[in-house]
Amino acid sequence: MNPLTNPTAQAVDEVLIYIFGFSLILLLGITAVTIYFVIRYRRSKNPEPTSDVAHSFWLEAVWTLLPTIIVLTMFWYGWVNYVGLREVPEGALEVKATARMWSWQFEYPDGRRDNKLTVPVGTPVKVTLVSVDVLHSFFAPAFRIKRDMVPGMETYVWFTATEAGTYDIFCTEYCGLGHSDMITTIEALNEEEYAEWSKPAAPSGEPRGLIVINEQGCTGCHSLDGSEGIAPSLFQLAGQTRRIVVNGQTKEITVDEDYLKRAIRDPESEMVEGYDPMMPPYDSATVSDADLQAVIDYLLDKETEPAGPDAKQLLEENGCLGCHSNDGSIIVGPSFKGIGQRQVTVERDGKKVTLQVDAAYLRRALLDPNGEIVEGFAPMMPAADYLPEADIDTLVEHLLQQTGD
Amino acid sequence: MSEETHVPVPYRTFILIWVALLILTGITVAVSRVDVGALNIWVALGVASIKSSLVIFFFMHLKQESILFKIGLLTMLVILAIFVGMTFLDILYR
Amino acid sequence: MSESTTYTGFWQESPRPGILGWLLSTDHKRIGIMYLTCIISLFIVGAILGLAIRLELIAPGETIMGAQTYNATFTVHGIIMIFMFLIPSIPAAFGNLLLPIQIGARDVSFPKLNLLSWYCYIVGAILAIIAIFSGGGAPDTGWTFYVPFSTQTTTNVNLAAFAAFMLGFSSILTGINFVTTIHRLRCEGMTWGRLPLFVWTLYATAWIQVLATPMIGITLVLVILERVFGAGLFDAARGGDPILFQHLFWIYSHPAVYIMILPGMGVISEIIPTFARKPLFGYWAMAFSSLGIAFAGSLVWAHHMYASGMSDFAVLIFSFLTFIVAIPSAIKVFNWISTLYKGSIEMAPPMLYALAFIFNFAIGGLGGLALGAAASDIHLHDTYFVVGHFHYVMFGGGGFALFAAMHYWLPKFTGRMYNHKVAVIGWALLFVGFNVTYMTMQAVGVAGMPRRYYDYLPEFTTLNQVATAGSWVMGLGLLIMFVNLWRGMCSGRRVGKNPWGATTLEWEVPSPPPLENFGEEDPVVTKGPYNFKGVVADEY
Amino acid sequence: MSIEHRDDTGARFGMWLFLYTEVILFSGLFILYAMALAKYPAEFSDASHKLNIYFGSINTLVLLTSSLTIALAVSAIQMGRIKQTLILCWITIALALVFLINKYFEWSAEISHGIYPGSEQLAEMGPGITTFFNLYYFTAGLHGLHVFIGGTLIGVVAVMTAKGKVTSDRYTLLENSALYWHLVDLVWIFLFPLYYLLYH
Ligand code: HEA
Ligand code: HEA
Ligand code: HEC
Ligand code: CUA
Ligand SMILES: [Cu+2]
Repeated sequence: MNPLTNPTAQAVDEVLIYIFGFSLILLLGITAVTIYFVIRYRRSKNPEPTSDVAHSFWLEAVWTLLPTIIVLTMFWYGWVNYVGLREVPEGALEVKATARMWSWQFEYPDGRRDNKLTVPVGTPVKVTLVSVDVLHSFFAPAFRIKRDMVPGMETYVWFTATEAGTYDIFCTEYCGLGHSDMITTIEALNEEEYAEWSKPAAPSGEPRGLIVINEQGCTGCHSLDGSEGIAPSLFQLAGQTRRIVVNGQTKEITVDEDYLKRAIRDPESEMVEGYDPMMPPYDSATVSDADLQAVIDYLLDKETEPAGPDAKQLLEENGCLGCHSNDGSIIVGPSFKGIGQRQVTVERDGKKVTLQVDAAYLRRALLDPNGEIVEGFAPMMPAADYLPEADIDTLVEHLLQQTGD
Repeated sequence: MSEETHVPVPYRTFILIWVALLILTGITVAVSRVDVGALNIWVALGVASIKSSLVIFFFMHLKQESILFKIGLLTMLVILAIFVGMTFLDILYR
Repeated sequence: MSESTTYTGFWQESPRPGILGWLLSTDHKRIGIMYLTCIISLFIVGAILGLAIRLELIAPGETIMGAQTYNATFTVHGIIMIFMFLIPSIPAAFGNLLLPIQIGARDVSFPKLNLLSWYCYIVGAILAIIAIFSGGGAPDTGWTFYVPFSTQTTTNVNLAAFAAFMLGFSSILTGINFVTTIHRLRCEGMTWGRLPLFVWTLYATAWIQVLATPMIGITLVLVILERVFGAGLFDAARGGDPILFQHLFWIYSHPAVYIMILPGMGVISEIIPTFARKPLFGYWAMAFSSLGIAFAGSLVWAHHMYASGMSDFAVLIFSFLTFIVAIPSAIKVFNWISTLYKGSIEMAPPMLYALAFIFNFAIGGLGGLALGAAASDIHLHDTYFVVGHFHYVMFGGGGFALFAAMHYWLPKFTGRMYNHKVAVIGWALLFVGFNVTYMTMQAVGVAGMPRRYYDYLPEFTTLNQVATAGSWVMGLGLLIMFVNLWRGMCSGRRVGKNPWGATTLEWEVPSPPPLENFGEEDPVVTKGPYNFKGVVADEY
Repeated sequence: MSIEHRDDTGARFGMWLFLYTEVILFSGLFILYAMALAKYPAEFSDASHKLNIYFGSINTLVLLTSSLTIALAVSAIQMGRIKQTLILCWITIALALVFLINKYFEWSAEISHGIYPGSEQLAEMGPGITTFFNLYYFTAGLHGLHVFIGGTLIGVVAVMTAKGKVTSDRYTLLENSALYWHLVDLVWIFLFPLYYLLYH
């Protein structure tokens, strides 16, 4: 817990420090007295008890009253600062957050949607929280704020980012399989960056359908590259056949526009065989008819479009840059600068080996990072084996091109 | 261990209680036809409480039981009231 | 035993020979032993699942199991540890063994009901195990069964919920039995002021069992009905309210945490006087604080819901009441410690466990204060800090109290003594491993790691690895402890009536006690429970 | 060898404790009811009017009367009038059956109107009404189960009385079954106005 200057974190930290401080004193006191008694009055030294007092009104009264006073101060402090967490300051920016299994979506006042929460530094932000399926919870540890997202109910949190940076958002209400993957970030931007960001989105070149798919968090369950998970992949759908269950009967159909419409608007009516009925229906308030059409167009001619994300984006999205820098500095792991031509010394099966970086090595480093540990670093890199093969290729290729300057 | 056996309650008492219960039932049904606003539910609950007291004290012989039984019942009712009442702290002020 | 070296008390004396003599026995001691056996077995299963959880969390990403398996693992771990291990542990096992003897009775009020309650327990446990391996797979809802997830998941929630319902029913029957027994079957001279404090805590616990447990029953039944009929009682779109489920759930499950800790406190209140050779300080304060915890404990359930979307007014009231419950606990801690003052203290294994209990419970309880305060709970709720807190109070408190009880009363019920040196080694490993594991969990929680996370961000790695390493030390300690107790039970040195020089009634009957406990004559009590004048410990 | 120990007061006290647990069991449903009533007062009285008050009232009379007969049965056995005890027990059971049959017809009628938990028609009536009927079915269902159990219990006791195992100085079993039966009555005393008699 590093010291933080934002108002909500300060409110909570004051209380935490107050209670932890008192607790520590009490604990040390109790422990010290116990140890002292146990040593001082041990049987070898004190073979018979030297006091027979079995009660004392005054002592009892003291240790009833004293704790009462202590806990009441704790209660009051906790409550007062809690009220501060609930009262949103005037002029707060309003953002709506929608949670669904297992993705986040933020909707800004100008109607744009994104799966990250981008906010300006120094302005209070009120995040209105809704859930479309089960309970989720919005938790931003850096701001010490948390609130459950309850289907059918609107809740909120507020915070002010006082320093630019990236802060984690976790889902802290258990919501099933992807609960621990339901993580995103708050991007706190300083004035210029925020102004830049708020400009009407430059046409990104991405097809509208893909934008909608990302905004709606479909990729929380569906892959776009053919890998099957808890839901069928949305890769190369045109012309595929599907075994679906309708009213308890299985039949085979070919994927077409109408089928996809039904699959998105009313997923439970026709279930792809072998999957659980967990997909929420998306009505026209959530995905407009035009957007639905865009999604379907996108899904149906996906095969013509190989576009995977580029390497830079992959490094960003997968949190690689949280540990590896591009500029030679060391954050947690080795920097990417010059990695393509480096010689490294690694520990493999307990033995030190020096080798030249090549594609095969990089691939091993991504997929089985703990097999070989670069000298001087801790074995803490998570394996990137969840990425599709194509992305690994892209990354390896990109890294090999990093030649130093 | 002392055995507290009860003197049998005469049939007459029970029949009188039964008549009272029937009359009270008539009253609740009748009252429910009259609009007294939010009071309706409280009247209904009030009459039901009277009826249940009759059942508990006479049919169930609580009147003849020792104080322990009465304290027990009271404890249960207090806890029940806490469970219901304190849930309202949330619902009514949300 | 002096008369005969083959004396085995209630282990042999039975109206029926063989296994049926156990399965159909209505003797409270036999039922207690049957409970203890099952509870310890299930504890070992649950603990191994805990070990598996820690192993999975040794590094980010998948290490030994997938996400679905992980979710099922902590759910089953929680259900076993709470419903099958800790709630019945001390009341059903040691309560049954001791309560009648400590109040000078031959048995509980309803021996047949007692046996029935054991059968409910067994049926519940078996159903829970079937639920893991059948239907749509092991339940993955967390032990809290929160809706709407629990009504939507396709895993085997119905059976698991029904199993928990049966276990609850078993707990209710035990509670009814104990309240009635304590009111009706005290022997001559056993006034309320002479009850051992263990009996007082069982009394308070039994009332919670009677008055709170039905609530979990109906709550779980509603989850099942929801799943079967799809009625929508908790579905906002159909007029339901998911938060109401949480109220119903915690109306039981908060008082339940006091079912888990109160009897443990009773055990500690027996052990400390014995090994300090002094009456317990503040008898009435201890007795009434037990009742106080039981009563006030039923007023605070919504402190689990500060972040749930509940009204702020409710947060105010429930936070206030939460702090009130801390006061009787503080009184108990202070009274235990002042009992040591000017005593003659012997650090026998039960005493070590008792002192470890006080230390662990203090840490867990003080952590509870940080959770009880509204502002700090907002940060800590559903993080590993909560996981740390409840392992401290449940395992460090309830669990250690059970271990203390096993070391204290094993000689009484088997007539044999375990090896003290080995017991101390096991205790030390367990104590150190325990604190390393859970202190670290509290730290990683304060740093912001959410609970029920199969995978975590790299910044939490180091602390998680420390916690995992701690769990191995703890596991080793447990293993040594169990093996030592087992060997002591089978082949330890024989002991007489009263190896510790203790004063409550159970130490006046032979070890192990005979079937009727007190022979022909019912005992007559003439003094308080902790009068050490003239009591000497038997040599062993 | 089992230790014969007789404590009638203890047995009754145990029964009372058990009845407390039953009350708390039902109270879970009553809590849900109270919260929903606070949220949807108008919908609740609408829904209440869809229930048939005649069925409800008749069943109230039936249960009150059965409560009387079983209370009389206890007095009868205390006075050693075994024959009367038996008759009163059988009347009680008969009334329990009448109650259940009545319930069967009431529910069939409602179900045939498409009102039952999870039905589409119910969902169309909107949130408050759905909640009302869900709770109604679950509470009345649980109560019906208790009627069934209570009736069976009294049947068993009646048989034992006929066989002479329950006698004028050993009648705790009958007393406790009667207590259970009164509880069934008590629950209905609240259930009836809460579900059938809400004002429009
Ligand atoms: C044996 C079980 C047990 C016990 C005894 C306790 C005891 C307490 N618990 Fe705990 N608790 C749990 C088991 C238990 N708890 C479980 C299982 C959960 C999580 C459930 C889940 O979500 O899965 C939980 C969660 C939990 C929460 C919710 C956290 C969250 O999810 O956000 C809170 C919040 O208030 C809380 C508070 C307390 C308090 C104030 C006490 C008090 O009773 C503690 C009192 C003790 C002391 C205060 C220490 C001893 C005294 C001294 C050392 C003397 C000095 C003291 C003073 C001067 C005050 N607990
Ligand atoms: C009494 C209760 C109790 C006990 C004793 C334990 C014991 C342990 N628990 Fe448990 N735990 C809970 C109750 C308990 N737990 C509950 C209620 C939850 C919440 C579930 C939920 O979220 O729904 C939980 C959740 C929980 C989590 C959080 C999971 C998550 O949120 O993702 C973790 C993580 O580390 C954990 C770890 C452990 C560990 C390492 C132990 C260790 O103490 C285990 C130590 C034991 C060993 C290391 C094995 C010893 C081996 C033997 C004794 C072998 C002997 C064998 C033979 C003789 C054959 N537990
Ligand atoms: C909670 C997880 C989840 C989310 C979020 C989700 N889906 Fe699905 N989806 C599923 C599952 C599971 C299936 C397979 C079962 C079925 O047919 O409903 C599925 C099926 C589909 C199908 C049919 C696929 C086929 O192969 O026949 C399409 C198309 C689809 N989803 C599109 C989307 C789009 C577009 C989004 C976002 C707007 C989305 N899904 C969001 C879980 C999800
Ligand atoms: Cu969403 Cu956890
Ligand atoms: Cu609690």
